[in-house]
Amino acid sequence: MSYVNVTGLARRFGGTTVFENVGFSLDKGEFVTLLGPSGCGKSTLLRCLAGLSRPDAGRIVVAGDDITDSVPQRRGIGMVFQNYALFPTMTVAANIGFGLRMQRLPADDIERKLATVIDLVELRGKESHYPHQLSGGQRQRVALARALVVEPRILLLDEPLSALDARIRANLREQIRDIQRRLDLTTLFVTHDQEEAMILSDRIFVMDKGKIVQADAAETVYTQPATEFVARFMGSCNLLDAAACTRLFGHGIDGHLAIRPESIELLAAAEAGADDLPATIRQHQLLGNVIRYQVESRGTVLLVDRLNRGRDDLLPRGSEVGLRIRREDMREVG
Amino acid sequence: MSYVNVTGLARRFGGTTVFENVGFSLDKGEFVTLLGPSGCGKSTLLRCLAGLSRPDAGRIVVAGDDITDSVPQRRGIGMVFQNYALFPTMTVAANIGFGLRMQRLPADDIERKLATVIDLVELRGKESHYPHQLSGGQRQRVALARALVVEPRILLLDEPLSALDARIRANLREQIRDIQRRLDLTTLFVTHDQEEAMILSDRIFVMDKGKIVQADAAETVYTQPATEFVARFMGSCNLLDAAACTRLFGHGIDGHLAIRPESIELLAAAEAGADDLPATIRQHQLLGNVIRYQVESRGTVLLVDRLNRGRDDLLPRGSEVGLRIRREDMREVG
Amino acid sequence: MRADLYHRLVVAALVALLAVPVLATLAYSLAGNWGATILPDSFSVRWYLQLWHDPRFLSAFGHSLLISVATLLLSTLVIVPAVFVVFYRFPALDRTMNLLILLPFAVPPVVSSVGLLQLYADGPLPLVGTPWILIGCYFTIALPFMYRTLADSLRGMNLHDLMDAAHLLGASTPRAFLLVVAPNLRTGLMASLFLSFSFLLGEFVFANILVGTRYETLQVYLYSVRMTSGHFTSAIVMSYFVFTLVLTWFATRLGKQESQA
Amino acid sequence: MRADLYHRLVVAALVALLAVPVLATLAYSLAGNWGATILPDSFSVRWYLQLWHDPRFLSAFGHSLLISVATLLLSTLVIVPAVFVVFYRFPALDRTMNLLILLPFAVPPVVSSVGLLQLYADGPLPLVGTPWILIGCYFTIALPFMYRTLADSLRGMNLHDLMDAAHLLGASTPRAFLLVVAPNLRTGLMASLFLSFSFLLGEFVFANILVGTRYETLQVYLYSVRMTSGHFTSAIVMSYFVFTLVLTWFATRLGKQESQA
Repeated sequence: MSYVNVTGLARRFGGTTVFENVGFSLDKGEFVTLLGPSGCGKSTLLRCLAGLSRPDAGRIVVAGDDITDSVPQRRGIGMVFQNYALFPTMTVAANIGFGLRMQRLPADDIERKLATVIDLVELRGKESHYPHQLSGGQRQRVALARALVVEPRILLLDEPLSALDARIRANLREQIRDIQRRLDLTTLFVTHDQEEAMILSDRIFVMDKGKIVQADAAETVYTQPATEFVARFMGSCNLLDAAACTRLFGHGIDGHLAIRPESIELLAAAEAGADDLPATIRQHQLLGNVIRYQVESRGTVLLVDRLNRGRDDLLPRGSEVGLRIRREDMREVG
Repeated sequence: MSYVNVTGLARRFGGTTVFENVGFSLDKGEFVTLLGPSGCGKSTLLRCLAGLSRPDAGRIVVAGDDITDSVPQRRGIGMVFQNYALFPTMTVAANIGFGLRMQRLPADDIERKLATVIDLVELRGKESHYPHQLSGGQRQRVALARALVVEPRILLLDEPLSALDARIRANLREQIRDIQRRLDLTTLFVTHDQEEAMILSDRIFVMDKGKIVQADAAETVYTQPATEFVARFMGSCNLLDAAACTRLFGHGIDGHLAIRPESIELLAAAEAGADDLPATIRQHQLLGNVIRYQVESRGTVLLVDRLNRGRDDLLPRGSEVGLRIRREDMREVG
Repeated sequence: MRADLYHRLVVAALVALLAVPVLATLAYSLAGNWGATILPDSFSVRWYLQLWHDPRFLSAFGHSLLISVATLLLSTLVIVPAVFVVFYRFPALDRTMNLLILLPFAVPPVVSSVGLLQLYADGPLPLVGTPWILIGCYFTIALPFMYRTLADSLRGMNLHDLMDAAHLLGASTPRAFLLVVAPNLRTGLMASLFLSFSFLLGEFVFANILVGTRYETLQVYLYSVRMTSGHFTSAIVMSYFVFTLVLTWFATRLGKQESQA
Repeated sequence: MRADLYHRLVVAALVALLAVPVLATLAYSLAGNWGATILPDSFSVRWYLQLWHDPRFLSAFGHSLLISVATLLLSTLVIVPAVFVVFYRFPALDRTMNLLILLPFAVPPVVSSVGLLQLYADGPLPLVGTPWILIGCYFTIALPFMYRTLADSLRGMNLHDLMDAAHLLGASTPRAFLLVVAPNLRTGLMASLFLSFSFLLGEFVFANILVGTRYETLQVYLYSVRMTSGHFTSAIVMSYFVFTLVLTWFATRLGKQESQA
């Protein structure tokens, strides 16, 4: 039996369906990312779990306890918002202690818990600052501490990093994951950033148009996308239709064939064997640590990624090369 | 003689110096990116070129013509702003034609030029729309057309893509580069995004604290960073101090040694030769097309990038490996 | 659900508080006779006819319109360039302006008109008793409305980027202002003009103390007839109310057209 | 540079336009005697002493303070919850409210007070002549100021996210409002209270028509003494002006403290 069980959840606004028949379960201590483009319904799903939006159908069970109709106050769910949602007229300490004061805990319990969580998020010394005196990263750490200090059963994170700079985002990402592991906290993280999802998650739920289209470990979602949408959304992908397949491999398929650019090996024409595809370099783009080649083979242009190992390694435009693609790196998608 | 020559340019606000003694030249038709973190002075430099900010010292010469003291109206410089700066009460056609009307061209000249540029930026059919009816990408194309139609001698782009979504950004990026090549337009592009800079530019000027610290082709800036700042700013980098160098290679250095994660080769322990470093895998992170390993060798943790080629290829935590680093991929930086 | 009901009640109470007097006045103005009964005995429009045929009323109305329109013309000519200059060249002045425009608002009309009476009753500028002094006064009343609204409009656009873009495309500062900035101010300007207009049309204290019957305005007239028949004054109230409603509706419609254009 | 000079002139002219009458009045109020000379012959503060020892003035001032403070208390109690309800539960109502609050502002005081005179002179609620009718009236005057300012404050915060965060941390809606939202409204509330206060203190038409000398307020008193010595009335004007300045300064300081806290 899983820690969190969601079954048949649906939410409609007026005439339009945001999502329908959504079901999943989370294990205790699992870090799961809900990944999808904006407007796919992921935030609304999160709000339904928190009780901030009422589902039109379905059940939400946490630790054997049906909370579908509970008020947000009694769900034991913590949430961190994209825009921090800190209380502007309260100090850092007052913000973090708000939930404890609502529980009417004795003052020294509050003090003790505050001290622990402030150390956890490394905000010692900032207790009497106001939110507007903090940087974006510090604010989000206050919001995290405020959600953690009441010891929620589930932590929901609604794009908590998207308002931050790249460098701070990377740091805070690590910190969140680290704290989550230490507290063994069941966490559902919402984002539209596939890199963030892959780095952080035990499992990724990919959402598209109100449906969870794939729910797997990060590696699996990336290397074995269930649908064309997933293949496209998770990084770059060569998607070949039946005609291109026939030209390249001599047999057609239903749907599309997905091949990741980094799984194709570029060989010098001399090294290429009978099973390899003959091809010509058309263009290259320096992406930083990776060079992305556009390679044409039998009338189809494929993207091929190669590590950037200096000038001598670069294949000039027009070079004749061989492409080696392993059978297990090709994947048929719907 | 270059097309654009800037010498000894300086700008101060009150007591603080934004930049000082900045000099560079651009060739006709060159696409150059001014890359740097926010606050490094790159936007102010652009505004000085446009005549929107007055330099305190220095000269700006375009095609042999000293424009340092010209008003913006007479510089023949086009500019695209981050926030589009479209005229909200004018249609797309009126926005684009604004500069032509200021030149008091005859109506059919205006018509003809409008038609050409509207085709160029693929906005046919949107002529009578207002800016608020367009998407972000369309708005920026209108802004681009408005700057292009008056046939400027230099085109300045001030972070034109940073307000756009990732997908639209990639498309518009290609389109700008394509148009710039077709018109052979001398272009100075300002951004804080190193990937954007590398993909687009003939040359990159890296700016740090009011100085141009490196001005080279994208590949050179990436593989041969002139300073520690450049090495850090252009993607991930292993930066080793003298102590780490001595431990790893037996000899110290002045400053730091920069080694890109993708230039280090990971070998099975058996394959490693005497020149390779013995190392242990500590952790790995799936970044999408690349897997980033944290590898420890002789007490130093190094990042090593490898293409993501499926599960079998993955090196588990604790594996003993060899690291092969070519001499030419190590670079001493100040 | 109980919380919801409470919320609805608060809102309903607020609306009723504002609507009841209007409805009662309407009934009274249309009543031919209203004795001891709860509802009037008969209805008639004769109070309205009487009002709209009174030449003194019509001339006072004309005076008021003239003064208000003149004031608003003057204000527009002064304030539109001034607010542009403040925002484009001296943005630091905006704080000062925000305090300054509160002053004529905070000093009550009775007090400042008494002050003005001292200054302009005779001496080099004997303006008291002429419409000119009202136009000057009303200018300071219209100033806060117009400055605030126009300042909001300017704050809402990227003034500097728009001006920079226009400059780079070859426009001089005045042309850039006229072609790029001014059209953006139109909606805000219209809204503040309508608001100022209805406020000026309703101004009594300055008009009464500074000019009085020497150039009778609408409010001075209305004040002087306030003790005649209650039905007649109710007709005045309702006429005014309808006039205001029409103005407001017109202003709203104009605003909508703008935002669709 | 020439453009700059022009800009500076426009601004200077605007400031002068507002400052000159104030300075002239100050000089007049301090003049012991002012004959045919350009500057007065002597200076004295006797007009100020006379004003501040007049028991009728002091009682009128007291009445005004009482009515204004009562109005503002009532307004705060009604409007603060109402505006929260509008923004939190019925955001669509904000448009309606924005029109509604303009009505009492657009119908001129003479007209509406004449209307109210009909309604409340006798009948079931004979309020005319009592301070109660003024409190009711002034409530509708304070409403627009307070609603607008509070609405701006609410628009400026993430009301729904803040309420959601507070709910998830265990707070009920009333507690979340009191602990999280209300403290954010304090600055805006204070500013609008000060503005309303100085406006209400300066209100004349309603006070004069609806209550008159039966419960004399400050403005009615000032109006009745407007024809006595010009120096005396100048002293009134300057006293009032200083009072307003002090209030404004106080309000600004309070606002600053808030934003630093």
